[in-house]
Amino acid sequence: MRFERREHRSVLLVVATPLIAIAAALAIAGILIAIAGAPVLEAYWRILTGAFGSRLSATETLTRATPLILTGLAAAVAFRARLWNIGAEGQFYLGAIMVAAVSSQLVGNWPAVVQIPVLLAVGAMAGMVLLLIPLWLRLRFAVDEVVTTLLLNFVAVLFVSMLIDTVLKDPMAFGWPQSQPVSDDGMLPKLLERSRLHLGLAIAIALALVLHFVQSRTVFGMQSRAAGLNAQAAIFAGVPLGRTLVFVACLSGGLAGLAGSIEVMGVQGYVTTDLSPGYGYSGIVVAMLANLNPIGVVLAGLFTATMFVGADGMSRSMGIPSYIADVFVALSLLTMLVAVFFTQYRIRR
Amino acid sequence: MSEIFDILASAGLWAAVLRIATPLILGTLGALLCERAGVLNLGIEGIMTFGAMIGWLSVYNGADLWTGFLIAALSGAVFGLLHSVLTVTLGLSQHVSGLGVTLFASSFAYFVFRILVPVAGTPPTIEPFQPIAIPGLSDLPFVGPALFVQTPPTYLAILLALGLAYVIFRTPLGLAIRMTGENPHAAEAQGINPMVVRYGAVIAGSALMGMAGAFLTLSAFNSFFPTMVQGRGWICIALVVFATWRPGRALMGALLFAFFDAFQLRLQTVLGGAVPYQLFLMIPYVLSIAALALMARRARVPQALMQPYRRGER
Amino acid sequence: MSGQVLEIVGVSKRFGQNLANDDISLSLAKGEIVALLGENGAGKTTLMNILFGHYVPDKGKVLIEGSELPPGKPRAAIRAGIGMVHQHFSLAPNLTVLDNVMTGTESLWSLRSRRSQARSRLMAIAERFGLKVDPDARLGDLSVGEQQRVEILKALYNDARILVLDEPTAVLTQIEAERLFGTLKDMAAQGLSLIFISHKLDEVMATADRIVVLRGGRKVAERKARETSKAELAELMVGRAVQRPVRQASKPGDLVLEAAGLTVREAGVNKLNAVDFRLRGGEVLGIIGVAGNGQTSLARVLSGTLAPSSGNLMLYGKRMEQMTVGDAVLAGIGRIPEDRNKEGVIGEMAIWENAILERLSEFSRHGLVDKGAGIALSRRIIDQFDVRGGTPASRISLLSGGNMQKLILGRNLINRPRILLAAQPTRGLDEGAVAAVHERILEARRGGTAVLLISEDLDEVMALADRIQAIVGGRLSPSIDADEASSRKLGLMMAGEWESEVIHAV
Amino acid sequence: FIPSVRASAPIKVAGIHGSPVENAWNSVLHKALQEAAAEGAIEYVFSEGVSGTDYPRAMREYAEQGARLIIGETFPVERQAREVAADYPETAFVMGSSGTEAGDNFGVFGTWNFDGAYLAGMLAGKMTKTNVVGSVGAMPIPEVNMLINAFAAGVKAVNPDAKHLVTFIGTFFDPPKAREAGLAQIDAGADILFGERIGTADAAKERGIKSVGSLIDYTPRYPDTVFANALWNFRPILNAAIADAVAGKPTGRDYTAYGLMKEGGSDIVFVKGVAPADAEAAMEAKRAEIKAGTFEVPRIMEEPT
Ligand SMILES: Nc1ncnc2c1ncn2[C@@H]1O[C@H](COP(=O)(O)OP(=O)(O)OP(=O)(O)O)[C@@H](O)[C@H]1O
Ligand SMILES: Nc1ncnc2c1ncn2[C@@H]1O[C@H](COP(=O)(O)OP(=O)(O)OP(=O)(O)O)[C@@H](O)[C@H]1O
Ligand SMILES: [Mg+2]
Ligand SMILES: [Mg+2]
Repeated sequence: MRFERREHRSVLLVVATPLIAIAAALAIAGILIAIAGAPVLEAYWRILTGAFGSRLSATETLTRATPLILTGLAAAVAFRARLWNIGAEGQFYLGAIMVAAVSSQLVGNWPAVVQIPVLLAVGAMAGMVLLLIPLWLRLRFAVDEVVTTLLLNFVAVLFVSMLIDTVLKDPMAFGWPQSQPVSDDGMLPKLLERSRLHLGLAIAIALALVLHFVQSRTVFGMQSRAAGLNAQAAIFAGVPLGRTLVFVACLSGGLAGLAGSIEVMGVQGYVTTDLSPGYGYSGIVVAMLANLNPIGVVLAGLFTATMFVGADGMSRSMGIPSYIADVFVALSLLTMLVAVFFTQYRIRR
Repeated sequence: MSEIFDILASAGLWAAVLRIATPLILGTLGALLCERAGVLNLGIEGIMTFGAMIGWLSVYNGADLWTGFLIAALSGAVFGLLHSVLTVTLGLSQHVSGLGVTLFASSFAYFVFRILVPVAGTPPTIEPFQPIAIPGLSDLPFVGPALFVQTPPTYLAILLALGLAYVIFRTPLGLAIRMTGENPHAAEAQGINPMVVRYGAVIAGSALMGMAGAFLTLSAFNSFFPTMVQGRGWICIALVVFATWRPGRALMGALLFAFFDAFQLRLQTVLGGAVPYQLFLMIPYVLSIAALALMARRARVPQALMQPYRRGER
Repeated sequence: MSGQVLEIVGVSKRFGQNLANDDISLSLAKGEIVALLGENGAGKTTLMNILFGHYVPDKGKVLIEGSELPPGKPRAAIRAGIGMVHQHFSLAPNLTVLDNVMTGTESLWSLRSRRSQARSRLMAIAERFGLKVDPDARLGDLSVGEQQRVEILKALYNDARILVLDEPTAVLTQIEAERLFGTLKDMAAQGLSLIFISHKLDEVMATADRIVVLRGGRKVAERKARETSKAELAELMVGRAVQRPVRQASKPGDLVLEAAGLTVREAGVNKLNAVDFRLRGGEVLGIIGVAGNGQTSLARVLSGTLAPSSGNLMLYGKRMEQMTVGDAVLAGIGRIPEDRNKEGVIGEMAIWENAILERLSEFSRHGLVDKGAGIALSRRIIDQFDVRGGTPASRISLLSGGNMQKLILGRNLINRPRILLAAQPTRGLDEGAVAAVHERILEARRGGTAVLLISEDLDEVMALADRIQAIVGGRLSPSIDADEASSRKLGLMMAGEWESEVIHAV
Repeated sequence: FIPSVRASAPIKVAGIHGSPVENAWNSVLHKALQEAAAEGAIEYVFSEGVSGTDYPRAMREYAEQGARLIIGETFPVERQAREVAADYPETAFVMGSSGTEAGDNFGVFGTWNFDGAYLAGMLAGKMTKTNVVGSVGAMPIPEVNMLINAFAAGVKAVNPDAKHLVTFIGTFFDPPKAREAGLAQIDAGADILFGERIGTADAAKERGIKSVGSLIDYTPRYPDTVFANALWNFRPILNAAIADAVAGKPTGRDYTAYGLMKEGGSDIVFVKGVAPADAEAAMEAKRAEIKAGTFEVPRIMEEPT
């Protein structure tokens, strides 16, 4: 048995395979649900309603998709240029903490129209800086960035932990390690009252569109892809490799930093060390599911959020251990990866 | 200053270093074996979690400690098989598959644990491995209590490190693994099936990761808690690079890392909260990055690491 | 059919739509040397990969001394005595020579590698066949020729009785190639049977006993070497008479490029050492030399990817301080890199993208890529340069080597460049493709383009160049007119013999 | 929509645990809620290991599913939790919180089992032979600080010369690490450990010294090691909250005090005869004073050193 690359993909295939993948994930999860002693079909129904069955669940799904889209974009942009940024988690936290710091210490009383853009810029910049360090190490010392970015995640989270334990600690939080809050004018407006859905979703989708345009149409997009696919040939063709990678790193780190900033400014209002349930890592999977296509990242982010929120809600309404939600997300991701593979390859004897 | 010297001169510190290092040694060896064959295994964090859970659960249900250890290793092997199917047979991106395996293995571990042990309160305990004093050696002054009063898995981990070094550098199998990690096409041209080698290495490496997890619940502690692996798997991934893919150096790296942790815990008792503890915890990570910067140009990365091998594709 | 050590019977293999091998049969006798000939993409490598078990054939079988070889099992092929030297080396640069040779030769479950035994065995084989290498050298530190030797030693170490060499000379110098063929003939005399693939008809005629020609996946002819000619073989391969074009006398135009004292120092070594040359419009200057004498550095400086450490580069009479790739392209320098897969194209990108990547500034507005113009251009290249096997939107890696090379040539020549820098432009190409590339280069010359041709192929340089200079140890000889050149004279030049004359002259 | 529930039917109570219910603190809540459910007073549903991001959603979901009372912890999500409560005025929220109550339906409680810690310290102070005791905590947050400070104060009260070591392991969930921290303190001379975190007692057990537990009774788990525990009982708080919710009274109040020793919400349990008799007697006297309200254990929230 071997696999052969498909040069053309039929629409049927592209539509059918993800459906098969979801069905497979549901089937496996069904076994676990049955073992946990709950009626399986009802559980499936609850996953659906848990994700979209009410105004609450729909807005929650969209809220959760927001950071996933942003970190997914961060990974997609970097991976396309073969810059293996596994550090979105750290960049997320650094972006978040800088926003909290700048808003609470410096610009808190600025009006929203000025403050929000400033904060977003600050958060993006923080993420950039954290990715430029490993990039510099790679360009200067040939250090593999997979490991440095991974390690910097822990440094970043410890750094945040230290700040919210010391200088940035919120005195109103009775000693709990949490940062001073973003000022009210620094918070992103809600898209819907009585929900957590905030402007961040619109920003994320807009950025995905912009990025899609940049990657598919601009000189930079083509050059960064060339740099990723074959650096030596790219140099021969006059692609400024270092500059392109720096720019890619700025985009990727910036997006991850932005994800953190938007999460703070849109949802939580201040930073704790459990701000992210692994958004940085999930972003990588989201990007891969989307085949590194920015528009696909929006869909993959929504998909991942749907699976999680739906299964999480299901676990609560059916009294199944809530860990089933993560199991289900993991299963969907794995089966989806396989499905994406089979849209690109066919089996040959 | 003298307090710091006291800490360094205490046998307890060095005994703790070995203890803390054990899961790191096992996990690092596992990750190293996978990478030597060209497969990055980011599933380690989840595999360790599952190993910790299943090892403990087996013993709790009456298996003896070594059986529990073995079952943890087997469970690791099963996840290794999953990772192999995804990355070796299908050639999917190794980062993503690994992260997927981690997410799946850890959440599945918690789920199984909750279904089978639905208790509240602190979870039940088992009787863990007890330290064994090696006759003769443990009576040596200072060195004895520091190094030769450990639980059996610690001795096993050290032996495994030496054994793996031997296998990789001194046996035909090791050469086949190295060749597969350097150039699978060349391995195939010499009649070695790189797919089989990769499967074997990933499965065996993942088994070691499962053992690393089991150490936490069968020796370092006596019950399982969700989230108790606490990023130790990621540290192993870093240690592999720090060790430049050599088992002997992996052993040293794990010991160094453990030293900082043990030292940090002891320093706190002297300095109190004067220095934020996070700074201590950062040291090993920062140091690893610095070490990488110093030796990256000399380090010989397995050339085919993270590159899928598909027979006959151009 | 007795006495045949190897028989390939009715082998077919399809890749997607592409029938790479179509019912091919072939046999080989003990001590015989068979050459496999064919255009790029004719299916030679595929056939050999089936023989060696890398690929499973769709139909057909392989017999070794009468018994059938299980398909798709390289290990079985090795056991049966087949040794293969791949078109692209299959070696691990990070491991030592001995490691590379020993891999897979011992039982995987044995507890100890018998290295010292293996070392002496390797030395003995090396001695016997005259293939000297240092067993403990890191493979990546060896020259290409030495790596080639390791490849052959690997096969011999496995007791190969049938040795398959896929384009063994594509990357070797003429001298190395001659030495290799000498060795191969010795081996045949010692009872080994050999199949080799080559595009160089001279070596085929000189070495092979029998020649098998493939075209479009089918076996089209089989000839005894004594009973055929280069012309016939070329025609059999391509399906029509092939003739390499001839250079007509012409008058060179203005001076376009002048190098004075160009020096490149890397890691304390002078890769280029005070190189001087002049290039005029409408002439071809050939730079000959054994690989590794500084050709790469020279080509890189002129392509804008390497800054010289000292010396002057005058372009159209103007001094270039630091020439980047962009400058070079804007100044009308067309560049053909020596390694098309590594530098020339990006396999995963579309043909149209590869066509415009190096001139994005022309094919973009306000930072946006003009895809329409890119596709139009690539379509023109495909038409005018007869690039076969793809549309503008297909991945370029789907093209065969020759067609890729035509595309690279096309993107450089379609808007007549003032200077063409051609490094090893026909390496690995088949006879038909070589003729086509030569025709294009001469056509550009007729149109007034100044061509700097860097090549290790003396025939090529003699056929195309007006003047010839040799590069040796980073130094460039004075130029001689091609009409005065003889193989002997060029050989002396490549050995660095001009230096003494220069000294005498001064 | 069903307007009201019959008073006799058990009300639906949801527990939202930020950690797995193995965590000692959550286990105290979880057990109390399970007991109440077993007694038929409530119908109990719960989620555990709910991350900060998901926490507000869990609150909203339970509120929409008709839970009348929601118990949990909002330390990482204080701001959002109050927004949720404001959006669901029909639902009562009583949360472990470092903030203050809000509106009519957002009540809070703290974990004030420091009285027991102080009393355990009094025993430890008299028992130590090396004159060094140690405490292992998660992070220097007020509830942990209060506890450790109270323990240290109890030690100092009977033995002013005693030295008190403190280690924070930087995480709530790493028992092997807590064990290592305990061993480090023993190496530094401590012969009695106060284990704010599980794992500490394992170090004590291994080295054959004594240890003090917190929140729950660790003695059955470590029979020869843990001789005293600063218990915390959630039932008084829970009962008060349920009573308010059933009666339709506002629950926007601070329930912390129900957890104090004098309210029966916390206590010390200890194994008799381990500490010297006079130490036990002195401790019992203090215990009576605390219960009577004549003595108040100092509440020090600063990070202990
Ligand atoms: N793995 C593969 N997948 C798809 N197509 C392939 C594969 N290998 C070869 N082909 C196609 O099969 C045909 C024969 O290829 P092959 O490599 O055998 O040619 P060749 O005669 O060795 O050419 P060259 O002289 O360039 O080495 C070509 O059209 C090639 O594109
Ligand atoms: N370590 C060295 N010591 C002395 N001379 C050297 C050394 N390395 C290279 N040279 C000389 O420098 C010149 C150019 O070397 P190099 O092999 O790098 O050429 P190149 O341009 O890369 O050629 P190609 O790639 O075609 O083989 C040669 O004359 C070589 O002899
Ligand atoms: Mg070929
Ligand atoms: Mg070179």
